Amino acid sequence: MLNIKKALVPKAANQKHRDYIFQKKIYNFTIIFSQFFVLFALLVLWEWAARVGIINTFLTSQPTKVWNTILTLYENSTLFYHIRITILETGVSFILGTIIGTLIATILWWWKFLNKVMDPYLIILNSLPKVALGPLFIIIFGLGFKSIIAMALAISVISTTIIVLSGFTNVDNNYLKLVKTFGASKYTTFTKIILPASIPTIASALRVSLSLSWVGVVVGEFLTGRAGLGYLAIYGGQTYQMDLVITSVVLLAICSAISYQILVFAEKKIQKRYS
Amino acid sequence: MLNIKKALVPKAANQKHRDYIFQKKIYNFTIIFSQFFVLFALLVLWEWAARVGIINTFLTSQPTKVWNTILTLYENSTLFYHIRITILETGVSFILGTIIGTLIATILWWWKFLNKVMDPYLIILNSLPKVALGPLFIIIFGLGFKSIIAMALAISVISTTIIVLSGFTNVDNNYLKLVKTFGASKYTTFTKIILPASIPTIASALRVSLSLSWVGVVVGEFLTGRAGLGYLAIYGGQTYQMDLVITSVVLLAICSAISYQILVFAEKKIQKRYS
Amino acid sequence: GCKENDVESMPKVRVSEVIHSVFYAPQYVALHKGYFEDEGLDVELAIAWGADRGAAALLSNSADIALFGPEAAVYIAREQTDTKLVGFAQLTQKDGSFFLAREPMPEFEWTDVKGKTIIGGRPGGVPQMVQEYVLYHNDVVPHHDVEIIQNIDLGATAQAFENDVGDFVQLFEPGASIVENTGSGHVVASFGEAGGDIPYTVYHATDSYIEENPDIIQKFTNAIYRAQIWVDNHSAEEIAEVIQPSFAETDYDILVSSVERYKKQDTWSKDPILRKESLDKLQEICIFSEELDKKVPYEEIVKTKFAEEAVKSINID
Amino acid sequence: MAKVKIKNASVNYMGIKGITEAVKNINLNVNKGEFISIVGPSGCGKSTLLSLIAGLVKHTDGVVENTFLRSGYMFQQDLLLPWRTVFDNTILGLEVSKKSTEENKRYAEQLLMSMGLEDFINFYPSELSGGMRQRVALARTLVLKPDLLLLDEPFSALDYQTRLNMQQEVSLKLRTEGKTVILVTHDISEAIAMTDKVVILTKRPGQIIKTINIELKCQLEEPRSRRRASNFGKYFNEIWEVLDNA
Amino acid sequence: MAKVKIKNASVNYMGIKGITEAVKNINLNVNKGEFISIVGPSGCGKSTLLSLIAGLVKHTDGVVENTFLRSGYMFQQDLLLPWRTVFDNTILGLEVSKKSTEENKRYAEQLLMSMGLEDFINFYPSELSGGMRQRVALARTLVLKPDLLLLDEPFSALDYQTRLNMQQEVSLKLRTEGKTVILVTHDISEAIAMTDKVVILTKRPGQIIKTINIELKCQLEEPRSRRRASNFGKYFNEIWEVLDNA
Ligand SMILES: Nc1ncnc2c1ncn2[C@@H]1O[C@H](COP(=O)(O)OP(=O)(O)OP(=O)(O)O)[C@@H](O)[C@H]1O
Ligand SMILES: Nc1ncnc2c1ncn2[C@@H]1O[C@H](COP(=O)(O)OP(=O)(O)OP(=O)(O)O)[C@@H](O)[C@H]1O
Ligand SMILES: [Mg+2]
Ligand SMILES: [Mg+2]
Repeated sequence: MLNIKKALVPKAANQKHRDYIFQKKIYNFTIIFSQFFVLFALLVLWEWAARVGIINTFLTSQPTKVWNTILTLYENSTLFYHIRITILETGVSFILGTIIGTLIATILWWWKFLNKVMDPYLIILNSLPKVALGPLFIIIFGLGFKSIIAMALAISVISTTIIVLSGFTNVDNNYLKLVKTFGASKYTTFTKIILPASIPTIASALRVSLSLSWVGVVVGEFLTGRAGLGYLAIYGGQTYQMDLVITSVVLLAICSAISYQILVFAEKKIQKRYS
Repeated sequence: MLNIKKALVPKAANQKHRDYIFQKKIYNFTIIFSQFFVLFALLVLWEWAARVGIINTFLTSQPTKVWNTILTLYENSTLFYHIRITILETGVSFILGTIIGTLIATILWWWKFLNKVMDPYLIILNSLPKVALGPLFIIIFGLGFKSIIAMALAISVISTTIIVLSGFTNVDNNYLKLVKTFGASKYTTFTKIILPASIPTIASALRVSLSLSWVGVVVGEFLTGRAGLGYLAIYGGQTYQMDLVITSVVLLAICSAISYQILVFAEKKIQKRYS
Repeated sequence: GCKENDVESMPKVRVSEVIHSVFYAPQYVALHKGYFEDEGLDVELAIAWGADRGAAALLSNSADIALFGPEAAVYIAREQTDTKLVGFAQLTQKDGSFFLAREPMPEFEWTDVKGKTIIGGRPGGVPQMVQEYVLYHNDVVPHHDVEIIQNIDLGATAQAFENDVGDFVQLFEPGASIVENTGSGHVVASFGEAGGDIPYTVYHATDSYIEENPDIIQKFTNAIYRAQIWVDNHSAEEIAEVIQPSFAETDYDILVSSVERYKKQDTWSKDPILRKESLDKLQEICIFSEELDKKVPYEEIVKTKFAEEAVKSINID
Repeated sequence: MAKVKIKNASVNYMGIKGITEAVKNINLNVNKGEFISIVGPSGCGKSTLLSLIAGLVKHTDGVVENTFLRSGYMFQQDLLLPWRTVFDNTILGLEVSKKSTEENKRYAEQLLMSMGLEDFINFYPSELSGGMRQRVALARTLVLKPDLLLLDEPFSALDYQTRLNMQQEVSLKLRTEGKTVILVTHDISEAIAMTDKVVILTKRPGQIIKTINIELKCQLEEPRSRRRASNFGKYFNEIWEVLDNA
Repeated sequence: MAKVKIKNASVNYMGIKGITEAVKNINLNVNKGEFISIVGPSGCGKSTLLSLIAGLVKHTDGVVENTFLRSGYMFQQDLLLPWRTVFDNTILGLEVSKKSTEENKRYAEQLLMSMGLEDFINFYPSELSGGMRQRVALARTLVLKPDLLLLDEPFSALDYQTRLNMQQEVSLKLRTEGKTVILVTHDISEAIAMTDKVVILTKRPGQIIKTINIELKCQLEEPRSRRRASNFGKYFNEIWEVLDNA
């Protein structure tokens, strides 16, 4: 027992500390184990229920079928094609959404009067269910890529603007007083203080913007996609291939979770530097 | 001039103060005026462009047509019927969503191990574009009310949980230390400190929950509504009646903006008491 | 004659329709003229917004009876065998969509579309398959002689056409009437006429439900048959008047013109019997579009017993 | 007889990356009625030492005995719950430890009155000044009738004037009630003005470097007159030098 | 010759609900090289008075003249920008006022070195202790070569020991450079230890109630030895009493 501990915890200040670290490690291991166990149990339960016939696989598919669908897509070499399309669309709308949102926020910060005038409209636009506007986008932006991006932007830009603007206005007033004693212009104040001081807020706006971009792209592909995971889902539904629907949902979940994690990681680095 | 000022600003400490208040009032009036003006100008422009034929009213409708549609709906006595249905659904999912979210957050706060195990799943669920799950809800909850509520909950519960849980865990540790010196149990700590101290966070979670409930109900009605503003929008879309689509979008925007304002008002009251 | 109805315990029947459309006029007639009530049924209508979801509603037992095209039952019979969806009463016997061009073309020939662009429906959907079938049998090879846009949501095809996308568009009512009203499109052909008789929309239930509730199915079929008779014997205006409550949001004139158009081309079945020839034709169309490899036996997905019984017991007055 | 006896006690905090030695080799006795203060650089383990005496943390080595019946804590922040009135805040400890009897509630009222808060009983904390809030915090502590009071920089969040006044008030109150007090502070003059014995800790790991008994030449045992004592400055410099070289 | 001359000056803040009289009837002259402190209850308008002198707020009545070339401000918080290094923080004022010449940058480096920060020039503020951060804030102010320094409770956010050390350092630095200083503080002993004249304000609206010239019996003009002066306690009590009755 002692040797196992020593092997697992080579570095420790003393025996008590080793016990402590050992317990921590066991605890962490139990957590990770449980996480995998939950996943595994769900999959097994699903598969079992499907095989025994408790659930109708035509409706809910089953893990092995989903896996086979993924393999088939891979062999068709369409798997990464669809994933790439959706990621590309999401990436473009995410970046555009963040830039546009920050720009609008900048304008509203600069021109307070406009800010006040636009205030109720921002609230209305924010609470407007943008999904209902789908057909309008097709009219304005035509079919395909542009409409999808427009849908995603419609969904993400206002939220981004509101968060970034609140970041701008919440910058500690004392910083503004400080640069005022140096005789700073509005432009200098913005570039030297407001913008860098808001980077943590902008970083957290990114999270919202990212998840809304995913939603927007999926809705956009429902509307007028020719490829991508959202298209796969709606095509699967149209042709009664629930396997395909579930597969694309699973793939979407994986992609968006990964992108989210990357963002959180980047955000932590930024937060560390900027606050 | 002086008399006008006196009439408009009856109470002021002295002449300078009166000038100051007068200017403030003028400024505020200008803002409100501009807000109405923007609205009015947009409507006039829209109507004009439609009449002159710059835009195709089949695609974009026009203000007078929207107004007529509202009147027609009112005369059919279906206007308030649809509004009522949507508000009812939103209300139910908002209340349920908040309760369920808070309950889950409570469980996760209480049982830290579960919290850690569920952590990655919460992230995945949160970043999953729930719109894609629509067909699954129909299978599980059937057509109509239950599926709509399920859709709205799917969209709002995880966010609510995450915000409320972060509220719970961000309660000032010193409060916990304080009740620990009184020998408080976990239950007492939760009811006397954690829960009331998180009320401001919960209140701000409500805002997110509300706007997600609106989105969820609209998406749900798209999916399987028989009535309600979301139904009107999709029905209008399927039957190429853009007037109806725009009308329902406008009504939705108004309803959700009003509900949002009510919430913000209530929130301010709460914030005042609890922080 | 009608059976006695028991007002105390009217069985509740959850019926789901694919979309909410004038295309299903007899159903609304049955509803508003009280035929379901007469039969002693408490019908609750829900909208599935898609045939796939209508089928899913049956399979997941969230609807008792669902109205959709039998192709869904065919696909499901192909995919799995434990639960079968069985069609027992046919509502429409023709495709309900129309073909619109930008200019009036009184001398329209299908070959006129060669080299042009058509806004179609989603791949795998029946309207799209019928379109391809009709084109092919009129010497136009789909996707080869003509470009077909398929990635537009059903709710946005008319708008896209209005917005100068494509040369032709396939539209259902009231879309066709509305687009004609704006003057930017003109109906040049009807897929109902061109495609011939196919079982376009049919009431389905699971085989187990039919087995357990033959009474309900019979009563339901009776009500539908009575409505079909009524519709056949009345003018478009009269029909529009009756179904208006279900289409409160639609302009009355548009409603009349839509009904008129459907009526003129015999869209609605005269009786609820789903005949073998027409199902075969539908399956051929599916096979043609490569969505199906071989036909599913007629008996497996159709039961005409109730429809025949209805036709026998109800006299045309 | 010493009621708190600490012998060679150390406290280590465990962490994955290593052990933090917070305090080390502490030897300290506290008798009934004593007023002791602990000063030392920030992060040297002063709060840890208080927690050790209160039994909130466990010692890693040595012996710790505390035979006081009940100890009451007072923190730097007042930690009043903003959603409770002054009175409800005062009886929080009673509620939590299930002692909110009528009698105890009356005692809470008396305490508040004795601190000049009778008009504010139904006010909310946000309606009070900093000094009043800290007084409510003291009442909340005293209502549980502790015989040992552990004060962890109780006045450092107050502004200067209020701080001086609160030192005066609290000191008088606790001395008349015959409590035993251990006060942690950064403020050397506060330590001298309020307590009779100053324990000076080194940087972390905190060890007792020197204990100074304060014997001021003043008429009254209250901070205000103690500050006027002619040997106040001498003690100040003595402690300052020890701290500066610690 | 007085370089700052304030005669019967008042400052009112306008609000929709009413006027806030911040300071009223202020008469104050400041000569070159003087070290003056302003004490008063919180919210009495001390910061307003500093802003008035710096020209950041306008007086409602009276006359305000300031013939110093340039005044430098130092605040309670250090207000270092967390995303800039120590050096970049120091030259913030230079950058903003478009004076970041090579020469001035060298001067910034020299200043940092003279404050013992040479090893931390490329560190980020989060890597520094509170005292070091406040030193950087001082360097940032001094690099613009102000002849008048306005210090608004510059040390009150620091812990006690650091505060005493900073008083010492800053006082020495500013006296050797021959600056003029106006220090706002709550801390009476800080005022006595650092400045030669203490101006006491009443509650809001702040009016000057008394001005006390400090003449300490000590060898060196530095806070540490000033604190040891035998008449330190006398001044403390005098100011305390004025404040307490204000
Ligand atoms: N729960 C804990 N876990 C790990 N380390 C801790 C914990 N509490 C305190 N420490 C560390 O122990 C040391 C002593 O902390 P303590 O709070 O007792 O110091 P202190 O003298 O009260 O400090 P301050 O003057 O800032 O109040 C510090 O370095 C601190 O970081
Ligand atoms: N910009 C402003 N607008 C309106 N009122 C203000 C403004 N700035 C300060 N005040 C008010 O003027 C009074 C004096 O403020 P000031 O900040 O000068 O006081 P102070 O003595 O520095 O306070 P403290 O001790 O808290 O630093 C306060 O009552 C404050 O609320
Ligand atoms: Mg401490
Ligand atoms: Mg101030």
